[in-house]
Amino acid sequence: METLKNLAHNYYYLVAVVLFVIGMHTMLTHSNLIKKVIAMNIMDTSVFLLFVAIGYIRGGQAPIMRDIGDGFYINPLPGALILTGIVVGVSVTAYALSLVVKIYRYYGTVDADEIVEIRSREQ
Amino acid sequence: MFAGPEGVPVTRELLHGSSSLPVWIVLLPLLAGALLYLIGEKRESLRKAVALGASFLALVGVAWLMPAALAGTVEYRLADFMQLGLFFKVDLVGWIFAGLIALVWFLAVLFSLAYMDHEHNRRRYYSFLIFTLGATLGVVFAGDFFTLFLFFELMTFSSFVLVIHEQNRQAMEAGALYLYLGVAGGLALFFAILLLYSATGTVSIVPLLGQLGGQRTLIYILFLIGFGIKAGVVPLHIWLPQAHPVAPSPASALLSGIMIKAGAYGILRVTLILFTPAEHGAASLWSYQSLLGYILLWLGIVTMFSGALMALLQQNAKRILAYSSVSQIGYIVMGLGAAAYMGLEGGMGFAGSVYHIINHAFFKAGLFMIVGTVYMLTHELELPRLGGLARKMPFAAAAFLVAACGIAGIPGFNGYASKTLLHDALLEAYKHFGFFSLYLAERIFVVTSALTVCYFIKLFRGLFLGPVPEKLDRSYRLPLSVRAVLGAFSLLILGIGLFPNLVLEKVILPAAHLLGFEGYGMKHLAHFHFFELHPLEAMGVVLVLALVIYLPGALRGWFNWAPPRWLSIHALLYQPLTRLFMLAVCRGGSFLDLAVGKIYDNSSSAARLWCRYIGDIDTSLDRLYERSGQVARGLADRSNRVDQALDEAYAKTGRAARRLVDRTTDLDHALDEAYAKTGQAARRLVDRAGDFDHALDQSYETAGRIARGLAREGKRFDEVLDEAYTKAGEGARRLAGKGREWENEQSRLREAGSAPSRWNPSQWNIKNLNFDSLLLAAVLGVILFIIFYYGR
Amino acid sequence: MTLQHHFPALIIVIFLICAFIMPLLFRWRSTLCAPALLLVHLLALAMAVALLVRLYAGGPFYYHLGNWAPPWGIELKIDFLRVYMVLILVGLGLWIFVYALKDLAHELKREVTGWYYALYALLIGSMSGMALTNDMFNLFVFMEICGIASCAIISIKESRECLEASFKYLILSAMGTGCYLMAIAMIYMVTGQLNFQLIREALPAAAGLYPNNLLVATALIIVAFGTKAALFPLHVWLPDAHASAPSPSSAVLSGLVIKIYAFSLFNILFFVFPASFRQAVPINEIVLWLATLGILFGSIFAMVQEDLKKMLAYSSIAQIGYVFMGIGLNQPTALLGGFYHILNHALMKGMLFMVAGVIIQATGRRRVKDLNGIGHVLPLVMIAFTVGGFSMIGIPGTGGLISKWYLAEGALLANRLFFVIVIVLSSLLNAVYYLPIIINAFLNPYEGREPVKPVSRLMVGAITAGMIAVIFFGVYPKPVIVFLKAALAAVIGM
Amino acid sequence: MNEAAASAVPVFAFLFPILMTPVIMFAGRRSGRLRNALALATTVVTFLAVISLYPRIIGGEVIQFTFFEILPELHISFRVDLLSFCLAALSAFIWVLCTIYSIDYMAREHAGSRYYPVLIFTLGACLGIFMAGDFFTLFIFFELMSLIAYILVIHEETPAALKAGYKYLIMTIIGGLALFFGIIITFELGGTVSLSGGPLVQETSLLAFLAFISFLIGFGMKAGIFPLHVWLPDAHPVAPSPASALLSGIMLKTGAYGLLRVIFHVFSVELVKSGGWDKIMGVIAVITILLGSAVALTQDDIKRRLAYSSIGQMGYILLGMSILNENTLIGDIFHIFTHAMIKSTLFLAAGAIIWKTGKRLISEMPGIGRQMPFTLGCFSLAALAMIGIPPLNGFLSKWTLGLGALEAGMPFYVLILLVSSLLNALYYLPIIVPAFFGGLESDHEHGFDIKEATPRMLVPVAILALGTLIFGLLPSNIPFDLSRLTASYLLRGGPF
Repeated sequence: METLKNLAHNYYYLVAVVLFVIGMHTMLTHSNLIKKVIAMNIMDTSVFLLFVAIGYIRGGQAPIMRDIGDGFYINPLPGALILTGIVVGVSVTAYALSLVVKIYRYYGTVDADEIVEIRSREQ
Repeated sequence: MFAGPEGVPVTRELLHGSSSLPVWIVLLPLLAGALLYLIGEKRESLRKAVALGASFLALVGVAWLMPAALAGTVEYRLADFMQLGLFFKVDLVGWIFAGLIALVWFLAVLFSLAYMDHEHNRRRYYSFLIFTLGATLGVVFAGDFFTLFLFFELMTFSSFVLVIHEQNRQAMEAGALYLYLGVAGGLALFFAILLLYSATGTVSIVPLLGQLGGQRTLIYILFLIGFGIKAGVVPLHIWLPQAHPVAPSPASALLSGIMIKAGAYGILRVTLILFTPAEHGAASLWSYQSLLGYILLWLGIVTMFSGALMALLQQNAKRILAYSSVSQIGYIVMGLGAAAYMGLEGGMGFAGSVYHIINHAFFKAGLFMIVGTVYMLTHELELPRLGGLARKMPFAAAAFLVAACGIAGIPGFNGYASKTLLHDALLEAYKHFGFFSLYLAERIFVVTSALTVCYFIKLFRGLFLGPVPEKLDRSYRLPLSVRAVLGAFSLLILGIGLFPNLVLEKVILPAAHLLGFEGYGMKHLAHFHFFELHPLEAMGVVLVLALVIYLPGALRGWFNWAPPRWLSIHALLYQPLTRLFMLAVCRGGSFLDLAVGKIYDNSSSAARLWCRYIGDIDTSLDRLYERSGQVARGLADRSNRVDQALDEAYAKTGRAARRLVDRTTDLDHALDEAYAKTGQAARRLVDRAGDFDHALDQSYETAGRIARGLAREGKRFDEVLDEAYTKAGEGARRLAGKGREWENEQSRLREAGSAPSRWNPSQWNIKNLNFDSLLLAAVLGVILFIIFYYGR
Repeated sequence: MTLQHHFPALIIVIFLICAFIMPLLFRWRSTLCAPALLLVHLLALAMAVALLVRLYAGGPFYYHLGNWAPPWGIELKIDFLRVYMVLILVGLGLWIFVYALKDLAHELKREVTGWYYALYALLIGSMSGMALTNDMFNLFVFMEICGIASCAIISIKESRECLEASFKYLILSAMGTGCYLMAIAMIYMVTGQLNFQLIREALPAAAGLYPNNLLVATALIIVAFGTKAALFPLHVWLPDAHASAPSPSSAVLSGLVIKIYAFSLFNILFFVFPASFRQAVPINEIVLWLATLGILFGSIFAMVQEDLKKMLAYSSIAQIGYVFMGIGLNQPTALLGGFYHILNHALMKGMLFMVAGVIIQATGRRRVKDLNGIGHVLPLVMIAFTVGGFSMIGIPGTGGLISKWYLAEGALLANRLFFVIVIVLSSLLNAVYYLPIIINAFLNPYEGREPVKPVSRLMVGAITAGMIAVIFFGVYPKPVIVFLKAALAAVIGM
Repeated sequence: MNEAAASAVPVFAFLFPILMTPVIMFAGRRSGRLRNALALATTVVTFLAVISLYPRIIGGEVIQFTFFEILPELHISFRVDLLSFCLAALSAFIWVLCTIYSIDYMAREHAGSRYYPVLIFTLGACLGIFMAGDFFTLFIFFELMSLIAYILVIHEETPAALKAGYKYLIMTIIGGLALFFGIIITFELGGTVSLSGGPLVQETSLLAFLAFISFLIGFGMKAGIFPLHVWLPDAHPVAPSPASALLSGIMLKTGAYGLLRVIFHVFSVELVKSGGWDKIMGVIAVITILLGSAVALTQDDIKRRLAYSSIGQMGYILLGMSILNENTLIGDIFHIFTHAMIKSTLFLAAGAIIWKTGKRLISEMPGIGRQMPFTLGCFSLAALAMIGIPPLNGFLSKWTLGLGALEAGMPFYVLILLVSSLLNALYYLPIIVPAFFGGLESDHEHGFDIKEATPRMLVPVAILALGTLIFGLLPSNIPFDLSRLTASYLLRGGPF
């Protein structure tokens, strides 16, 4: 019961882990390169979510341009970090996609299995 | 630490003179040997002159030493040569040998002048002949065992060249045997000397029995082997009957007459000096020496008997002589054994031995040279093919007769004297201890002597009596030098034979005194009467016995019986041993070596194989991926089905939507109609009411038309959408089908084992990505597990 | 606030700025690009040296970016080891760049050269950042930059192999950084800090309250850096990536990039986690055993390779194992060996890849089998290869021996005899695959009809310089060793 | 005299050849004659330099010089004591002769401009080994020499040579690694690897034992002792004859030298004995002796036979080390001299035969002694020395070794020595006897013209052969005295 309560309390953990595992699973099982990129993003996102979640305090406020006195304030740092992280993630995604495009130009497919097939046929 | 190059004389004692003369006597022939080699092939007379001169000078030098040797000893030490220092010491025993050596050598060189004229490669022959003289003199001049060993080895190697002079197959084989046994003997000596040195800290030839400690038996056996090989003591004699006959006759004469005596000399030095207690009274030591003497005595008996027996059975003249040498060395060894057996009383045995050494040198050298002369002139040595030469070369026959009488021990010839002494020594031992075995030994001695007579009768008959074979029926002329040499030998034999006491008293007795013999035997010796009834009687017995043996033997042809080869000690003992040894060494060694090499090879190839296996891990990882790929494919299939279901759901939704739209259209129609009706009603109203109403009606109509158009457009859009959905669903289904087909194709290919690129996993970049991610996850899992395991 | 004060940041920033300018400059005056980048390298090198001087004068110090103090701002830490890394990065980066100047002309299309320079600057800059930063998240950012840049300098040669390899690399490294980010989150969750030092201070308390978080974070960190630095079972991306890349890229990737991740792992293990934590959890053991496996299997895999560059790449896996072994042994002398090996391996592997590049360029051959007699046509280059190979094996007079010496001594001091045997054995394995190449290269006749293309002197010069350096650091390693000893003494107390 | 100046000569001695290597290499491009002259001059100068140390060394001086600290506690340092001097002088001497010999021998071979620099460099490395002041320096030069010598081994570049060379190389590297292992353990246990202090390891332990085994493997690999000998019979015969002479004559000795240093400087006699390690060496030595001799018996290729013989002879040296008393040590060191001279003579003479007639197989050689009497004469002298015939030097070393073995109460070892001597006789005599006396005279009535090799090849052979006689016989026997001094120096720290 305690565990369940803990779990319920820290549900964002669970969500993040589930997302992470989904990403991982996708990465493992799909041969479509685009899907892999997406999986990568899902994994990133799970971490971002976790990060943001832990920075959030129920009832707190963002300490932006306002004096909040003695009340809770939300740590702005995770948010800032995640922004950076997202930017980085986007650039990686963009780069990965550009690679996929290039690969598609060579093989006419984005499916890893088919690429392998094509290559093995060439040899 | 760094001593000067020159020798340092040892301290002078009253009787111990110091002179470098022995060194020069040894060195002179060694240098002359080298010089002879340098003289070259062509200058024949110079070579002869140098050889003769060198041997003569050596003889003179030895003679020069005589007074000093009689007076005491002459010593000279070359300190630091060969680290341990070389030590030369001439005492009377050594001098006797040296004199003998120098004399016989000189005669042999003289004989060679004529004999070798017919032989090839004279340069080498003379060179090594003279060189060997130096080495042999070195052996007897050596003052310690170390020096003795040095010259002993030199002698072995230089005389080897003399043995194989003929260089035919027989000579080479005999030479090889001689050489290897010589080397083995040398090694035994080496070991013995080493043991001696480590036990006592000295290698001097002085009584040391008390200090030898527990290894004395081993030392003695090793010495006995080392010297015994050279001396030809049974069963180490096997090289002798092979090597002596094949050498050129003068060399054979030296080998048989002198060099085997070097072995005897060694045995003498070891048994009678080294293995003697340093002081009187140590009873256990004396009994030990006596035991050694007993063994030695029996060795001598066995040697003399078997040698004589074998000699009797030979057909080759030189072979007979060679076996005779074995037999005679047996006498000598027996005498030494008797001397050691009796301890300080053993003067008789010693005297007999030394006397016999002297005598044997003369008559055996003479005999070989006579046979050599025969060979030189007839080129034949096999008795059946010889005969009747007494008429052709009477001088040789006479000389032979003299020498044969000498060796047979006929009174009046030299052999008689020594054999008598030896016989007396044996009898004395028997009388002293009274063992039956010694009585037996004495009987064997007599029989052997008889056998000796027998084989010389056989030899003489074979060479000189009977009809002359046709091939040899021509006149022969003996060269002058040959006559001189043979004459000299005959004179020596006769001289000693007629005046036996002269040699005995002049040199042998002082030598015996030198070795410390005393007691009754020595007194007896001092006034020994050779020509009295008792010894003559013994000789008579021998002669009678010889006739008893020879006559039936010759008539029945016993002596022509050639013992089968397998019976020989060579075939019985040595060949199997050698073969076993070589087999063990060669096969064993090679096997081990190959095995080690193979282990290396195998381990390296195994390692390579291992690497290949490990390298295959990549490949198998790939296979693993394939399986995971199949799983993934299955997963994908299932998700595909979900897709289809979704498709269907969409399609149904679409249909439902269409139906919905249909109904909306109906509603629209209905509305339209309603509007129209309302319009009509309104028109009717306007008709009734006026223009305003008409305008309103028109606007309504327009709006209605627009609305209808809209509705129609919406319907068409819906149809298009529907169609698209259907088509998309079909396409998806088709794609899925194709995918399945391709996968079937793939799996078929895979099953057929023709999946082409399996062997180069690194080419599968992208495909591996799945697996790599799996790996990453797995590693993460493992590390998590470990960390949690330990972290909690 | 003099300019000198900003040197730590400037080292990173000038590279980043340069990276931005480079494509533009290339459009404008393409000939200026190379000198500009060279200049930047030299500038950075000078600044690093200046930092070193300052270190000697005043000991380690911190630099706050934008003058924001931690916990808010990003902090750079300058101590001996970090400056050592920066010196290696910039110095060897310069060296490889000199080689790249000529090599690229053969491997790349001319239009993309400017981009290549940009990426190169980005790479060196981000690595310098990784070396200097004292902030977890900042490290993450630099890691990502570095990851993208290193993928990009592979894929810039748009062959299929390069594209595929870099895609694979990218995905895996993204997963690695993903793991790292997760770890940061975990740690941040319980400590609320991102600065190394502050985390270190906060960790003991946090570890008592939330052990699970920390344990998971630790595992994630090992996996993350293991992936990036090609620790043994996570090395899968490396052979393709390093083998297919243009030679200068291979040199910089094998020589520098994987090392900086190893260094970062060292930093985190030793400066973030308190020593008690390292004792409680067998992190070092894990690293050590993985390194051992890497050392052995890397060599074994290398043995069966047919492609020269692939062989060198596998060899890198083995060599990075030495560095990790130094870290894993948790022993000052072994660490010394590991750090010295960073320099050594950077030098020799960089040189070997350059040699491979020259061979491929001159003869078009890249299969190990085809290298027979190559020593006759490219003597100097193959001598350099020989020296490199010897260094790999650990022949005296080359740097490889020295690092092995310290590693082995460290293993002995740590009472781990087994690892000495591993080191010795791996030398043997190295011998087995390097020596045949050398022998065949010099003793078999060269069988080739096509003429050998001339090789630029600059490239050969760079290789020769590397060879001399390898020998120098083998013959006279004392200054570096003394430096490292002092540095390690300062940071972990030897 | 300060340290640097005092050590100028030894440093010059080993540095000079190394520095001359490139000069010779470049000279070789200009003219072969110049190259040969330079190579010869280098060896001669080196030899003179080494010899010039004699008065100082014999005066009890130990010349030490530390170049620089390569690592903390690890130096490049040099140290010349009696043992170093013995081996350095010996190797420089043999090198001079082999270089003279090479001039004509290599004139027919290819790649002379590779051969000479390598030859000279190997000299430098060898001297470096012998003059090294600590194990680290020793190790460096050891590896240098091993690797460079590889070029000598494969000089012919035939497939057989390459195969043998590869084997050599791999084994050498294994040996080097073992050495490395040993040195590192020593360093760990003793804190330094310098030769100048007392024993570095004070007590037996597993680590110490491992170090010993590693050293045994490392140096034993070079010395060709039993299970590590497999490279030797392949590598030595395929090298050019002067190189074989050096490989067998000198380079094997580096292993023996290393082992001596290990026994006396890393451990101590007491330690070795208390650990029972001498037994290990003894067993290995016995097997090595018997195996080398036995397998030599079955070889028909003359150089292979000589190579196996080398294995057996190295066994003698190891045997001496396993007994470890003064006499065996004297014997050991003297046997190093002895074997170097004998084996060089044999290889050079065999080289002359091969060079002149192209015959390598012993079964083809009957009668060759009449064709080349001088060469075969020298060969015979050396072979007899190897068998241990007095008054040649081989006898003396066997005598001393045997004496030591008996003093230690191990007549069994003497028996082994004797059996091996007999085997030596069994495989050397069938070379020389048929060479002079074999082949029936009638078959070659006029067939034997004297066809000797050139004087430049004969003179070194003659000098070496004469050496076997002189150093066995003559009273002021410098090698023996040096051995004696060295042995007491090693055992007691100084003869003076």
